[in-house]
Amino acid sequence: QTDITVAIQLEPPNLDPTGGAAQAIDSVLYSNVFEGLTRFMADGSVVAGLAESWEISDDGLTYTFMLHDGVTFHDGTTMDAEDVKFSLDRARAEDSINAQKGLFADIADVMVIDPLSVAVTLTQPNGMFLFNMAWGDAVIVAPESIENIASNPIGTGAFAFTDWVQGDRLELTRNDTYWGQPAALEAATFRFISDPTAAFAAVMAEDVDAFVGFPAPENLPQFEADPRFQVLVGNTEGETILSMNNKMPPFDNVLVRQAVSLAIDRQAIIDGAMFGYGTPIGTHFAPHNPDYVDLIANSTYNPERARELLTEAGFADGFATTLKLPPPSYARRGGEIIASQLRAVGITAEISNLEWAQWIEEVFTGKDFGLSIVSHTEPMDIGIYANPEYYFQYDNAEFQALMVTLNATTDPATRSDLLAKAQTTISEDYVNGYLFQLAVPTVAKAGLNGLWLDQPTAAVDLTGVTWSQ
Amino acid sequence: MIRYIASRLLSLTLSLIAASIVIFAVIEVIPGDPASFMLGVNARADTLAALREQMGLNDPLPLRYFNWVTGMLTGDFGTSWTYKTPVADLVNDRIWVSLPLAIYALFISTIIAFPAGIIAASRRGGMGDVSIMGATQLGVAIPNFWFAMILVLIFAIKLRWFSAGGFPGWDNPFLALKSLTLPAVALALPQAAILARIMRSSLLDNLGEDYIRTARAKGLTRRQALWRHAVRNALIPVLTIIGLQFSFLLAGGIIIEQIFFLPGLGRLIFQSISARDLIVVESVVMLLVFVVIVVNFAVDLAYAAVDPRLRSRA
Amino acid sequence: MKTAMPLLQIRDLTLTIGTTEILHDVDLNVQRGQIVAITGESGSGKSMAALSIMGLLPRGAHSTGHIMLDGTDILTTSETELCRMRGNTVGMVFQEPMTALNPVQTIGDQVAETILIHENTSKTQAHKRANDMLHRVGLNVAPTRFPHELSGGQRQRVVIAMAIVKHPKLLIADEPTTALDVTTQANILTLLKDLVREFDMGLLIITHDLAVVADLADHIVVMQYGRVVESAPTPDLLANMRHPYTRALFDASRHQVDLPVHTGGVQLVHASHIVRDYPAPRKTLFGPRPKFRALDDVSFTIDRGERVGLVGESGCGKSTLTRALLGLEDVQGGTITLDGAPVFAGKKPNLSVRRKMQVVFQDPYGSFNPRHRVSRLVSEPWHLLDHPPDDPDARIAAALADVGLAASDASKYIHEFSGGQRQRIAIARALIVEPDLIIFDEAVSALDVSVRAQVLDLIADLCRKRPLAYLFISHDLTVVRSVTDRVLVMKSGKIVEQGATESVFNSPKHPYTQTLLAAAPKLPNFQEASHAADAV
Amino acid sequence: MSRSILIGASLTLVFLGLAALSFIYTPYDILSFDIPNKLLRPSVTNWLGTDHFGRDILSMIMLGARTSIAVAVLAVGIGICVGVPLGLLAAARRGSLLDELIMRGNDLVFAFPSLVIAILITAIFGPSAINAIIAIGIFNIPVFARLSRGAALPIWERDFILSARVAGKSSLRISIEHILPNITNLMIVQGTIQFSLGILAEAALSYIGLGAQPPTASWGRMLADAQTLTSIAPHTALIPGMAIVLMVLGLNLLGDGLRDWLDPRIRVARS
Ligand SMILES: Nc1ncnc2c1ncn2[C@@H]1O[C@H](COP(=O)(O)OP(=O)(O)OP(=O)(O)O)[C@@H](O)[C@H]1O
Ligand SMILES: Nc1ncnc2c1ncn2[C@@H]1O[C@H](COP(=O)(O)OP(=O)(O)OP(=O)(O)O)[C@@H](O)[C@H]1O
Ligand SMILES: [Mg+2]
Ligand SMILES: [Mg+2]
Repeated sequence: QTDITVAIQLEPPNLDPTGGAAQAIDSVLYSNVFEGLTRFMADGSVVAGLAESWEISDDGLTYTFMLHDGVTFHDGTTMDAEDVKFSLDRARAEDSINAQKGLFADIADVMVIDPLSVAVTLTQPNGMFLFNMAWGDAVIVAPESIENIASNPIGTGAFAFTDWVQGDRLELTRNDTYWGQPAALEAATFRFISDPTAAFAAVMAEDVDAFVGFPAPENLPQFEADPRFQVLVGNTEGETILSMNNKMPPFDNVLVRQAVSLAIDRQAIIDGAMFGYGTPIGTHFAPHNPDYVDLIANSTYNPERARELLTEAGFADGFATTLKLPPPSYARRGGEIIASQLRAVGITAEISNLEWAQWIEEVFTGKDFGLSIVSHTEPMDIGIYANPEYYFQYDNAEFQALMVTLNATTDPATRSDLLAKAQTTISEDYVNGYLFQLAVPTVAKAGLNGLWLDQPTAAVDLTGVTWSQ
Repeated sequence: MIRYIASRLLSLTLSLIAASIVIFAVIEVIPGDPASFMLGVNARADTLAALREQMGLNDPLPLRYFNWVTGMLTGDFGTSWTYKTPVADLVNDRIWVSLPLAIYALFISTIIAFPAGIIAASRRGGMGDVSIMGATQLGVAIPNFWFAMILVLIFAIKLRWFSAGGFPGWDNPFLALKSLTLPAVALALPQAAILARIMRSSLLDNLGEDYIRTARAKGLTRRQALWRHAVRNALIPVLTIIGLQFSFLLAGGIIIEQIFFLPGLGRLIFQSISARDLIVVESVVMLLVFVVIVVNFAVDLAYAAVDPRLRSRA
Repeated sequence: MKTAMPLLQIRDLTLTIGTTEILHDVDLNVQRGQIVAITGESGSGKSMAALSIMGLLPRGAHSTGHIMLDGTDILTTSETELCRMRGNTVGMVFQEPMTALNPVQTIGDQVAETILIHENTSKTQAHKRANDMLHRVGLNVAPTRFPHELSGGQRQRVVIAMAIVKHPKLLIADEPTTALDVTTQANILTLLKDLVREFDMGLLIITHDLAVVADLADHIVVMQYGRVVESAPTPDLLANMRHPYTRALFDASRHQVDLPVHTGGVQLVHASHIVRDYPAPRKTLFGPRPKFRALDDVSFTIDRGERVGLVGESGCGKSTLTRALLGLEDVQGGTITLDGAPVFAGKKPNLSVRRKMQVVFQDPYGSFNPRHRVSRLVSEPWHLLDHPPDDPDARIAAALADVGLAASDASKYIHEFSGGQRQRIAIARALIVEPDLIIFDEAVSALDVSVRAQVLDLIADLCRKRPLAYLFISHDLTVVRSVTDRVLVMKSGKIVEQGATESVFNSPKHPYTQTLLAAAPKLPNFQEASHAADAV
Repeated sequence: MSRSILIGASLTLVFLGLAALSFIYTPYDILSFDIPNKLLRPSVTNWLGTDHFGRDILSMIMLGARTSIAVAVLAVGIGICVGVPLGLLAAARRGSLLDELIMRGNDLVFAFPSLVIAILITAIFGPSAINAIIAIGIFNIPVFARLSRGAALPIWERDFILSARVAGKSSLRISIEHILPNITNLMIVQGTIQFSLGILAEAALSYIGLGAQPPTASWGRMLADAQTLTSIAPHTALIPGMAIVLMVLGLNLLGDGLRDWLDPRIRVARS
């Protein structure tokens, strides 16, 4: 077998990774069709991509990238420094619709030196710059094909886009003129199945070869028991948290936030909502990251103490609040469990289930919520706690200063210390209830090798996938 | 006849205008800003504004309605905000799933319902009647999504006769029909139950009419009187139901399309509603309403073919 | 005359449906070329007897005895054989021509079907014979027409053509003319008589109209409660009437009402030049709506205490006139006044005028809300009064007593009463506000002869108690003749003749009145009949 | 009283009874979860087993019956309270502009795909039982309007209406006094049928997450929650499915039986 059918939950709304926030765009296209100057590997490390190498000036303000020679886009045009300048300038332009415009905020200027080298000047040193350039939102696109990129994506990757039957599937074929190691698979089809029942049925009926991000963890034991399938349970960058509106009473009171955190039985949530899949966390940081600090003890399940804390805070009779939930089952099921646990300590959380659009409008933009559950899947995103405008509205000057220092620091050891400090601060401030690191289950047919286990970024990288036998 | 058609056409047009106003009014008040939804969590205000401008969300409502309607009249249904492709293309892709599915389901429901209704009516009160009517009672009571779940469990997962869902395209018509079979059955059975009941009661009404007695007095057997005289008269109410069912099947497959992950119109609407892709929602709902109204019109014409009284009244 | 074996011979026919016995020991013979009439009150089992012969009894029917038709016993013959006989040996014509035909098939097809079922001929051949038969029954329209394109009389001809196209030996006709106009009825009856002579068929005709019976039949069978109470050749039966029920039946239909004389009075109703238009369906999409004129320049008067009759064919505008008189609908031209005040005053009904008139309708079953008790039904017109009376129960009891019902009936529901009783209740309802004028719109047409006689007597009685003016609408000329002082004859929305009842009936001036009177079947006198019997 | 009335009424009564009982008693409290005891098969302690949160399914069915019945009854109520007056009005003013408007309005509502509109409504106003009631109720209005108009028209032709008009009664009064009582049977029968359709519609809306919100129990949501569990714990999907089928079946049998029983033509023939 030289082709593959991979199912993922969500269909990309369009195919422009530089113009939309939807993760599904990256899931399908990242590394397969589009590449950036640097790229993520399966373990989350950042390595060279289209840039063969780079030099960083001593003040840390200028990055000079040397590009691979002989790279062409799928339409046959060459990829050179002009395309890099075009892509970066387009992403940071005034009228840019790039969803991660912040990644480019520090760029002062992009200068073409010769067709294979380009210099990027920053306004301030940024320890994360190479990391930022690995994001799917920073891939290199060409001015020739930019017009129709949303429906006909043309990149430099090992697969070329061929067809998209909206609502059903998207097809890729191998790029035989790929500049790097060519893919083993000749063709790949992505199917989009969000309904958990349909997902189960599709895998069971062997309609798909692999399902990345299988939506129903309760069915995984069945696949594990079935010799036709293999189950890979990997880590994601998704810290799943019970977010609290830090500016809205009573959550502006740290005692209340602590009480909520202690009222939650993480294990029950992981068992009940995720059927055991997921790693408990005590702060907003991925456990598989070397800089992770285990702070679970700060919020061990203790409903008696939670009730005491509430009394101390003046809410002996409890209070009522809202719990607004986006569609994924970790949120919907987790929400029901949390509501029931909170009810046990006297807090009435009224559940409302929202579609993503409404969640973004009401919770994320409108900040009209008491509690919510969401998985923050962006890699290394503890920086959001430095933004008092961010939806949970944590406003701590000390923490903000800490982040400024961190951004300007490039020394790894110092960075580790600073990150540990940051993790401890938010954990002890009980900014949010930290639940678990989202697991990403992949169900694949036996004999399929080379799929990513973890999800350092949203991607179904097929370039290294092979069938055994 | 021409006058009849003309007056029906006039009321058809008025209905379409009324429907378009209702649809536009209803859909424009949906909360949820499509621009911010598309751009997601980290969108910045200026980016949002740029997208809003680009999508024409800043025009006054009447102008937007006018543009929408005139666009539709010229075959331009606008461009999907999320898919970035013309809605007409999206619909064109999806209709080749939903339309065949609806026709297939209607076909199944009709070939089950007609014989069942006729047998039940001709053996009124007998064992056949009682068991068929019992089965239809059950058929009406079973929610089609539950039935679909059970069908998938049995025929796709356990027996693996059919695929659990998805649609391979019409390149291979056999595979395409095969993949539509389970969904069509799930949709058709409750409809067949309803249709069989209507067929039976309509036939019984007609069998009680004087003209059946006249036909019997001519020497027709009970069976001949049923087939030659009662069935055609009984078709009149049945046609209405078939028309209604067709419209229902076209749109009502939403849940079924979801369960079998078929890329049909129903799923398009469902996704578009979640994505606040208003242009798509508006246009597809309008299309469905259009189909319903046109089907009703066609049913009216079919009446005239079956019933000469209507033909000459016109 | 004694022939060997009658065409149809029914012996000891007993029929039960479920647990009720419908027919008991019925005996009946029909010879070739003979017309036998079955008569009797509604529900006496006439239709069931006919259906037994056809073998088309309703479900659950069980019959014993013998029905020998042309040498075959229907009751023991298989269904397949019966199908072969129906239409071939025996044909049947039903009462209701409006529903007896399949609405979605052409008349030609329906007649040809009888041939095609029984014979192995070509379609064209069958259609040709069907067309000939349609011509023979006097139908001169294209055989490609659909039933709804024909009038009632024309449809009945189609049904007859269908029944006799195979020249059956026996034709059964169940009330073949009840739904038709007098003139059409006369034509159909003549046609049937001619066909019997021409084809030498036996004809078994069922009718409750004794005038028709006497005029047409060679032999009469009288039924009551599922039994044959008398059966004899027509002249013999008319002369002797051995059974009291037969006598009662004939007495009732010849019943003469003893109407008190009307002495003349001041004018009560004045209708001048009334025009009533109904909008007709549009001919073109946007053109003006055409009009159908249901009342065309109608003028007449009714004096206090005067009894006026209104006769005319179905659809001539009688009921329309009723509604206009009652002020229920506005008229497009002319004026109607009651005691000088207009009956229709704008949208709001003119209550002071309304309370001087009441109405009694034809259908004793449809005239009452089945969910209300009699007391409420009867007292409904009190709505016209400014205050309801202080002693409602006594008033209701009095009104019921006036029409011969008991005060205790006030608490019953309408379904507990027979047709005649219902009509009495309708009259009680009309009387309760002591109106000056009552309109009887076909008030006795739906009643059996004997019941009708009682109700007519009741009306005459009421006239004796107090001066009561009424407009009596009927298509039955005999009845109108017996209860009115003056008569109006109406045709197509116009009054074509009016005058004192006796003079109009004795010397009609207008040709239409003349045809109407000629077409009405007349019951012979006992004397004449017995003379005729003597002569045989 | 026919067999179908008996079966239908007993099924309906069982569910009405369960719903009523749930106000004072359920075997377990469904608000507190018992996750270690999830997905238990039916047993002596939990007669119908437990769900994925360890809740007692029998208790859920009882409370779900309450939700289904409440939503369906209120939706039918909307249909009757708005639809019947509209239908009576249209019948009373037969052929007028008002009649035409009402009937065209009905056709228009019928032309809309009901499930899509229900989804839209809940998308606009947020998912909740109230919005489900409104969404289902809207589509009940034309059903009752058309039916009551259709039933009222022949009654308007009857002579007793003419008598009432001769008695000077206004058409409003006639509609209430004479027409309404004579179409009540028909409305009761149709109400039963719409009630069962309401149960199905509520289940469908809840199934796609647009009906009553947790922690309120609902059969449709139980099915949705159970749909991935069908192969590991089939009872979680079978039991709520059967509850829907039996309740709807009961109501339909009851409706059909009542129709036959109340139909005066048939009743006359029987007596
Ligand atoms: N299908 C039936 N089931 C039970 N009883 C019936 C049925 N049809 C008629 N009957 C009863 O049989 C009796 C005779 O009815 P039939 O129709 O023969 O009367 P009829 O003399 O023809 O009356 P009419 O003059 O009103 O036509 C009546 O009491 C009637 O109620
Ligand atoms: N509402 C109406 N709209 C249109 N035409 C009508 C209406 N009512 C009556 N007509 C027509 O007016 C004419 C007179 O009808 P009307 O009911 O007064 O006749 P009738 O003499 O009472 O007949 P019958 O003896 O059958 O009761 C008929 O041709 C009828 O079709
Ligand atoms: Mg009869
Ligand atoms: Mg009349």
